[in-house]
Amino acid sequence: MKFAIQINEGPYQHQASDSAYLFTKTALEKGHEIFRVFFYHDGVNNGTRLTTPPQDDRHVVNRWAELGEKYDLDLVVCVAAAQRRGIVDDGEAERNGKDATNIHPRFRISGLGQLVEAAIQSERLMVFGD
Amino acid sequence: MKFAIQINEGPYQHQASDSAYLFTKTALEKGHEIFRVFFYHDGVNNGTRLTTPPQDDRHVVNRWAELGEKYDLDLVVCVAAAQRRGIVDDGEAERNGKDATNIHPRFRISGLGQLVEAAIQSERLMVFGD
Amino acid sequence: MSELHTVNKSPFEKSSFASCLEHVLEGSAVLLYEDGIYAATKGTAVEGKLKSAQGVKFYVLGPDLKARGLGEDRVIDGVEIVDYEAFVDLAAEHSKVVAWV
Amino acid sequence: MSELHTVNKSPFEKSSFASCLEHVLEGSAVLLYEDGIYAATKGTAVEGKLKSAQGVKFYVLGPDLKARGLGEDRVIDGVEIVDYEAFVDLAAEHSKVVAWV
Amino acid sequence: MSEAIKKFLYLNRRAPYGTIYAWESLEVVLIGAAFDQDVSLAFLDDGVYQIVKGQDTAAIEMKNFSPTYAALGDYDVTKLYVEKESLEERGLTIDDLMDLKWEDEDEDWAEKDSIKVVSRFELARIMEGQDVVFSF
Amino acid sequence: MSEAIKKFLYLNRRAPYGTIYAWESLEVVLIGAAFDQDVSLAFLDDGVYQIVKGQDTAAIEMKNFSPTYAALGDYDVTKLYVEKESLEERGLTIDDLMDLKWEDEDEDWAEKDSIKVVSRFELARIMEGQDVVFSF
Repeated sequence: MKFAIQINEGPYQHQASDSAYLFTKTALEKGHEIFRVFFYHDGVNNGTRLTTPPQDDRHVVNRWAELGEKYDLDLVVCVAAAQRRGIVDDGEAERNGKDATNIHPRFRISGLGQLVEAAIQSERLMVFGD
Repeated sequence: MKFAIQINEGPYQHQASDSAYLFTKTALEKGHEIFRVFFYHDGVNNGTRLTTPPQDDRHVVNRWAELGEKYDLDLVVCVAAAQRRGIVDDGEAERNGKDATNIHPRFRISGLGQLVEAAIQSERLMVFGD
Repeated sequence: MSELHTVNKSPFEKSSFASCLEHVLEGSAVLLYEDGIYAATKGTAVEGKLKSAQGVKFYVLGPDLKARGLGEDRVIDGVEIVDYEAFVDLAAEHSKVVAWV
Repeated sequence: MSELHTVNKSPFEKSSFASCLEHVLEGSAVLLYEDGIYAATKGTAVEGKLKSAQGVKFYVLGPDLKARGLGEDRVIDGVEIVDYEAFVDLAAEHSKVVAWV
Repeated sequence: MSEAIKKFLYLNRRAPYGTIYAWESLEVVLIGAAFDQDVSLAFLDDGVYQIVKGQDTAAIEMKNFSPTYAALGDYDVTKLYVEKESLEERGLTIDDLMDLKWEDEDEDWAEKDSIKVVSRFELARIMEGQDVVFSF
Repeated sequence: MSEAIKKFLYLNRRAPYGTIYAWESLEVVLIGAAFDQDVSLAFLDDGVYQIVKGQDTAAIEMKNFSPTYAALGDYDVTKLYVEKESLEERGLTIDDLMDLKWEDEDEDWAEKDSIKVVSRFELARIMEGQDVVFSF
């Protein structure tokens, strides 16, 4: 079955990203397809490469990136939500005159249409939030 | 009177930072002293210089920075909370091997002791959260 | 001096307003702001909670009320509508502030 | 096929569990996870809500229960304890998923 | 794409301004309107506060996004279900809500109400009839 | 600094793991212990779930921070007030909580209970007696 995953909260503050990760990983291991993982609202903060959690804790961002690498996942950060919260890639940095980027290379920034398309193309939309 | 301000949530997702800003600005205009503004939990995300909100909306980060400039405020981002969430200054970037920083120059990253000290040194602790 | 308690969440969504009222002592004050302002409005299913709090003075933040389209005429009688200046005064006048976040 | 509803917040802190139950139709299923697992435990002041939901099948996520120190013996009779594999199966088997975030 | 049209429901359960969910949810609705699906919005719980009329955010210095609801009709988003019980619990009536309209192309652009007040049970049935439910 | 000692109360009202507030609050308590203030912790509402014994987070892959509560005694944080009504509403008793102890230097290091179950009214009075209340 084809799933789409929507994540509304950032890493660590809420369990949403953890639950979504475990759901996604389990679904993939069971042979399901993940059409897209869409990071919305504070969920965009899951896509920064600048986090350094304590060594005895999970690394929420890298874990998503590694799962993405293993299964060739489409990890999409919403551009409008990202602009408000300071998640930036090269294109955004150039457009908005920012002197740095913080997006993790395994994620990409794109529009809200990607969420709507994911809901259309997948058979189930799973929402993880606060 | 001497106030300390604690902010537990990031910009835009929750009104906490907005309410704290208006409280702080009003207190200063009324002649009160703000000993420190301490950004904790997701509140650390108020300290990134990479945000670009829509032009017809307020700029939560710059507004704090401008108020800080005008009144010489001590805007402190908690280091432990910042590490988990990817808010980085030059020192943190060096220590944790990060290739970029995103802290706004008007904010500084420091330890949790700064919150405790603020509670001791001020006459009122105001907490804004979810 | 008595305490100032603050509540910023809707009484329909979260239990923080109810919990605050269970811990407020007579002579204390409660300021409702952000989505907490809904607890100060008339004719709701939770109106009785505020009304039955004995000896507690209630304030509601006007700017948050106005933002949400609720006029002053909708505020429960006896609840005082205040602005940010008065919010600062209330925090200064009470012995401490307890945030029911 | 019926719907799967998910609730991830404590019934003591937020109204999402109560609201979910008010909108669940007979024959549907509800999965409780994260802080939502507390709604599935015995002897609480809100236990009656789950018990009185007619014709609704309840599931609770074991990993979240275990994390919070609550043993399987604390779960209300009739609520099925599931793991992440079963969570995925439930999402696939039902016609859609409604998240009461 | 030759996909069948899906029935989309946006579930609005949060008050405006205290959190951004209401606004960013509305942004999805506007973008989603371009995808030609069968779109409905449900306002229940504190979500009914989103469409209360007379919102004025000047004093909290936040953007007032409520005028955007009036534009939904132009985007062919014309089914806004408001739960009766949620209104009543909050001491609100339909007169407290914005007067949201759309023009029916098939009836010589006759102006029609977008808001339909439904009972809790009717809303549960409406939810049951959807293919996808968005929550924010 | 020649400041007078202040009475600090940490208000714990949230369940663990669903959000990080419980854990990051505990981090403040540990750091704050070095400042030699008069520290108390209050567990009420869902906060009582923070100190339920037997927490095992392996299957959700999060860090189990509950053992840290047992270290509080070593930091001279010895006053943990747990609200009776909050326990009862959740079907919990003191036996469901971790057995938290501290050693009393003044009584030949006698082991004493850190947890004290108090009524809602007693807790309200304890809150009243504080100088600073931290909320997370």
